[in-house]
Amino acid sequence: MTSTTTVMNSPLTGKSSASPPSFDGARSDSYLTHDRGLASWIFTLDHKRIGIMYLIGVMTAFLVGGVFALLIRTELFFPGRTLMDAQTYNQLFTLHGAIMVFLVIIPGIPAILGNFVLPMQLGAKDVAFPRLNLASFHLWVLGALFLVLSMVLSAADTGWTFYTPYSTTTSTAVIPATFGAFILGFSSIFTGLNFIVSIHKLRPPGMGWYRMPLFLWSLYATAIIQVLATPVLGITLLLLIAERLFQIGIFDPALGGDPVLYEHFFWFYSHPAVYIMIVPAFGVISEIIPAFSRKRIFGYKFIALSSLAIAVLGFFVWGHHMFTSGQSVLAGTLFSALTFLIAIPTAIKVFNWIATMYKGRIHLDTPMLYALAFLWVFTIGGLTGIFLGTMSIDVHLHDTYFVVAHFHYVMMGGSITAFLGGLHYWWPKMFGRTYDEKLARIATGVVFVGLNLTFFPQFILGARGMPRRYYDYLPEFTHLHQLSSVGAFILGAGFVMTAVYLIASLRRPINAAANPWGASTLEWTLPSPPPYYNFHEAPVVTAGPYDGYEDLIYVENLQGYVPRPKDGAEGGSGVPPEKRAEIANTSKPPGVREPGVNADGDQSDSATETQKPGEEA
Amino acid sequence: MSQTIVTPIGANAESEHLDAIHQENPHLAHHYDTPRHQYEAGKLGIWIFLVTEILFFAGLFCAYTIYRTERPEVFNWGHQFLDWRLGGLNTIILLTSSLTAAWAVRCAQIGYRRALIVNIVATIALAFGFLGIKYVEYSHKFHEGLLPGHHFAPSEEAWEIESFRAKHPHAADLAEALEAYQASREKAEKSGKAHHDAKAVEGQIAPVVPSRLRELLRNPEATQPLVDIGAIRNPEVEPQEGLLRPKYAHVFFSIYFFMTGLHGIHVIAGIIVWIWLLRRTIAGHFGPKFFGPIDFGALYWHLVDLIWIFLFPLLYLVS
Amino acid sequence: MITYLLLADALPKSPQSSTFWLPKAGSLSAGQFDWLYDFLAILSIVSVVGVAVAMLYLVVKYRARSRVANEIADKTPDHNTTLELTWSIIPLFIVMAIFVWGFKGYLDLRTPPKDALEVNVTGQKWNWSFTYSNGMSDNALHVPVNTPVRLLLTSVDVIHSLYIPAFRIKMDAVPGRYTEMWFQSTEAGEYSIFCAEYCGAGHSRMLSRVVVHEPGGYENWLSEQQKKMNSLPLPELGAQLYQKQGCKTCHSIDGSRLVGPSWKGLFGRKETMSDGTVIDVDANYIRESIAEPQKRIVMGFAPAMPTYQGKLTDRELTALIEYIKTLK
Amino acid sequence: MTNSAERQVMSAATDQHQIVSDDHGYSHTISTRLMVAVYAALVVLTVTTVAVARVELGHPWNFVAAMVIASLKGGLVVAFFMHLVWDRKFNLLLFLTAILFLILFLGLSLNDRSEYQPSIDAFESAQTAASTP
Repeated sequence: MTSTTTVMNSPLTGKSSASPPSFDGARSDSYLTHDRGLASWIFTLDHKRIGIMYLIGVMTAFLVGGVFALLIRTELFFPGRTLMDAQTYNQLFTLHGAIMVFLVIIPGIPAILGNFVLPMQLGAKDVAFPRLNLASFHLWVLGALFLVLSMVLSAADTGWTFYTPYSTTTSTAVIPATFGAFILGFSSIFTGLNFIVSIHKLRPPGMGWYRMPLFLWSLYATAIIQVLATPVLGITLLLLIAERLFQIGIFDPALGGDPVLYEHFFWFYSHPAVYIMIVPAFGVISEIIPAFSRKRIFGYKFIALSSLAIAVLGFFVWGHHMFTSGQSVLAGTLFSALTFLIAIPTAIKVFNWIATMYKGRIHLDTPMLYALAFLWVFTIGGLTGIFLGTMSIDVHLHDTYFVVAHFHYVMMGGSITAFLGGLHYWWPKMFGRTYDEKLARIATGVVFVGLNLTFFPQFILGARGMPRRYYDYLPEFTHLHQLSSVGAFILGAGFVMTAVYLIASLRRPINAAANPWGASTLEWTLPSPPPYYNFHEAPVVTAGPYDGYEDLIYVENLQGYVPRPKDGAEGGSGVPPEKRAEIANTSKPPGVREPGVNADGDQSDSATETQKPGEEA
Repeated sequence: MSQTIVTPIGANAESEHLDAIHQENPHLAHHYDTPRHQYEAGKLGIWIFLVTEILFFAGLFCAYTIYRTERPEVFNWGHQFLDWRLGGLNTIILLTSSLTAAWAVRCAQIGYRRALIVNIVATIALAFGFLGIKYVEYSHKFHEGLLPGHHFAPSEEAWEIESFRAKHPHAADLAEALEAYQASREKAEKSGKAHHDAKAVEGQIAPVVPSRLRELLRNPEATQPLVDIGAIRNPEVEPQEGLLRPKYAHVFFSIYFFMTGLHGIHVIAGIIVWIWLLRRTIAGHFGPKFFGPIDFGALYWHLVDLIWIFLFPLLYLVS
Repeated sequence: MITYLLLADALPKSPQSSTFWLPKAGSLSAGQFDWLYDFLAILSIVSVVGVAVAMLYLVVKYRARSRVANEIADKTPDHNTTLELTWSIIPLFIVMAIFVWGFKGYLDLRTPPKDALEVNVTGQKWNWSFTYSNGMSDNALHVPVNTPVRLLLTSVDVIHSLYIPAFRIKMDAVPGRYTEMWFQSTEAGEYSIFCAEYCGAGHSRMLSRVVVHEPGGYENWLSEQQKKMNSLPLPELGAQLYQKQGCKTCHSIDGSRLVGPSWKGLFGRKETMSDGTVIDVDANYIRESIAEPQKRIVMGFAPAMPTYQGKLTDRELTALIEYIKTLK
Repeated sequence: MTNSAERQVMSAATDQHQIVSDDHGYSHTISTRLMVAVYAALVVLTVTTVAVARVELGHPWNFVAAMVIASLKGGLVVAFFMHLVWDRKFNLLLFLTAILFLILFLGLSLNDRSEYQPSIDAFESAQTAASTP
């Protein structure tokens, strides 16, 4: 896969770079090595570098959040005091919740994988507003610092939901934590805004809405939620801070406020937020399963539109968090009925993924293993959601460990598993290096076992009436808690293993192929790691995102796929002559892009045919 | 073949043309093809940002609506202290600044640089005017102690505050008559005689202010400094029974200050944007080929005006 | 919609199930609940196993030998609208049926019968107190068996949530308003009560119990408590109230300082108030502080005490004062 | 979604030939007369809304009148000053979605609050009853 570039004035560095040498040269001049020095990373406008910086930041936060989780599980190993007193325990589970939700899983897939892959899948050079993208990352760092400030002062002990009047009357540092979440809200809005404009305006010629990869559909749906829901979180947290500072009496009942109104404000954001967490995971799985089954996705339209359906319906259901909070019966009925509507698009996705695997050629590499793990774990998570959506059942199960198990199955089992699958899938593209496949498969198994061992006992605990956020519990629940704590440590071990072999892979030589998995979306037409400008011109798209599997053949020494050479036609450019004419006069397809040279060409003779003369303007 | 295919015929001319466009338009970012493409992307971007602003204020409008429907007496009492004349003047000022903003966009599109500068300066001046009037209103409220939360200690008896007196001119003299009536009633009860002739007086004005508040109002430092005393509930905030004020009257001023304050912050942000645009206009960046930022700055400004258009009747007019 | 309602009624009523999943059922609504829970559990297990088997079967059957073999997947249609519509509509019906069953159960839970026995419940930072019809209050909930009981909940500081797993019911106690819940216990015995809404350091020790009396047992418990209240010497009654009314969570009797001042040696002592005036602690100051705690607070203490106005009878007030006198 | 794609094709196509001509005409310029007219209408509406507010129209009608006038003024600003009339229809769709979600949030919260308001009133009346000995 060659990529020859022409002279162009690179706006990033302001100086025009001479025409870099061809194939291997392009790879040495990748986005990682294009600029040197810390400043070139901190003030970069390149979406790929921003994606990598998000990866480092989010993974550090994930480590901190994970350590807190292990501390909580150790405390709960024995009834009564094991490690810490009640106040510290409350602060720990609040921080575990706040860090995991606001710092890790909401930015998670969109900010890391989305930032890295979206422009490349669009055949674009960058997202629509690169500076806004950088501002989003800096706001993430600022928000994280505020959470650290809250930790340093005296960590908030209100739970990540900050329910009033507890949050307005406790003496712990609630304001830094809420202000941190407020800033992280803007970081999320900017990412969403960027993705919507990019998908609308930067699509290459020929890529209509139904020729877009499903990962972009899911990022589009997520961006809609981020843009429409996060502002309400902003105003809620501002009101909470004002309530603490000036006793404005909106949420504090002693001053005429209404705590249930706070719950409405909070959950109006927080339920769509759980779809911000899971919809990108659907997108990643919709990319992995067809690529590793070597077969076109089944029911593309249904999957694409079901992402949108989930995004829109997500705004009508927030009341199912409040069935036992004093919410009226009428509102409860409305919310419960609408909650069940969301189960349908989710079920469609699962059935379509399984139908994709039917009669495919399935390769069980690590990304596919994570996808299969996702299918099992997410189905359990989704179905237990139906328990909690049923009003009479929720009365018993609300605020018990059943809820804790449900959302960990969906977030931990859903988002984080899909994130790891996506990370392994795009790792060669990100760093140009492959990871140790055997170790990766073992780690996937360990994570899968740890996950189920940690959270399945919690379903039983919850059903038997163990309330959540309990520092101490009745002796009858002991052995289930111990089972769960052991599972938590296995899960932690799985993540440590993953981190070790992934970081170790960074020291390997840059020898990853441009298309190691034989996928047919645009980012795989670029070398690994890709040049800083991605495509010189937008590639012309003539087929769906999952149509090209039979035209790619695996080259052993390259460890990757290349287009199948057509003998005799046009020097093996892979397109029969009659097709070429038909393409040339396509009216300029939507996406408002100029048809232009596609730097991609057949490996054998591309150097001569598309080499640009040096004196290009 | 994978999703992409190779060169359509005659592509070389296209890519030369592409680079030519980039040479002509210095402000055209490398990942856009034409100025129109960059402009439309920017327009879509600013509209999405305006959507987030609308939803940001949605929270406040929701809090307003809920407290208005459930505690109308608080709003009826509270809004008497807002001077609709100042609010009206502010609305006119913001509408004019919207006009000058729209005019600025027109001048940028046509390329009249001097007129563009005049319009931007006018918009900034009007914005400062708006903030000036806001300052007058706020200082008036600070002076009278009509502040949110535990600072809520009206510094004069309810009916002596001039804006209240402006609405109820007869209130003051009624107050003395009522106090005299109360005193005579107590004397009468002591001596066992019934008292029935003063129903009209009592009906118009609420019962007398208890002595405890009178002594609280006397000391000037009733308004404590703004400090995070989340942990310690201040007794003064406990609503005073039997006062002319309804219970939880301070909630009105909480909503008033939060809404107009947040709107004021957006006006200040708007001023900063306009000053930045003014600097770039003077530097000669904007012309018929590149006027995006002016258009988007004006769109944001129109939204700030739009929010005030709804704030004005909701807070100042509705009785 | 009507068809579902008829359908729901026609289904068999649930057997008494104390299955692997759920605690022993102790109330009328628990029976209804267990049946729907078991139905959902079976439905979920069947679905999950179905998905897992389908997934594993496909993986095993269509596993590619190796990448070098370059196998091509066979041509299959990439969408089949009828199939996709069917597996959208069928789950829709199932899910709507579940909604209707859940809604009917919820409606029963939220409409207490008219003649129910009324008990007031007050949630407070870290204990529950139940006030009965004769004004007497206790830390445990005593109810007669087989009679509907209506609980009127409120909280004095933050949101708590009264949760009785054996009866499968839960309702938040929200400060600033009343919320209600009801149940009808079917079996005498003791069931545990938890607080289900996070309320601070003592959230996990805010436990209590429901004592379901045999028929007739409730009435004599009530009268016997009443007699005990009247006959008990004042200091002993005061000591009991100190435990039951939650005074012990904030006032110690061994001199150590908690949220509030310690009662040891309190009576007759000189105390400086927050506004600097010095008073000596006599019966009226204690009586006034119990009714209106915010009025005069000792220097250096937070005004965090809720009012007990109307909660304690006059005899109980004097009993508390007598008890404080004994604490030298 | 597809209709916006078609429209982009047409505008992309028209923009195709524009590349050669000077391409400043890609956004509508509002005429001075229209601007001043819209401004005048807004001022008149402001005066009317103040006047209407002084007239006692009974409970809901005052509020409804004020909102209608405010929406009219808002509509004028959005349609003309913010070019939504001549802009891509997608931007109008965005604005309407924002309003729709505002109404959704407002409506459901208000509906729920007014449903359980009696239990708040009951508590407050019990509170005042208990506190006046």
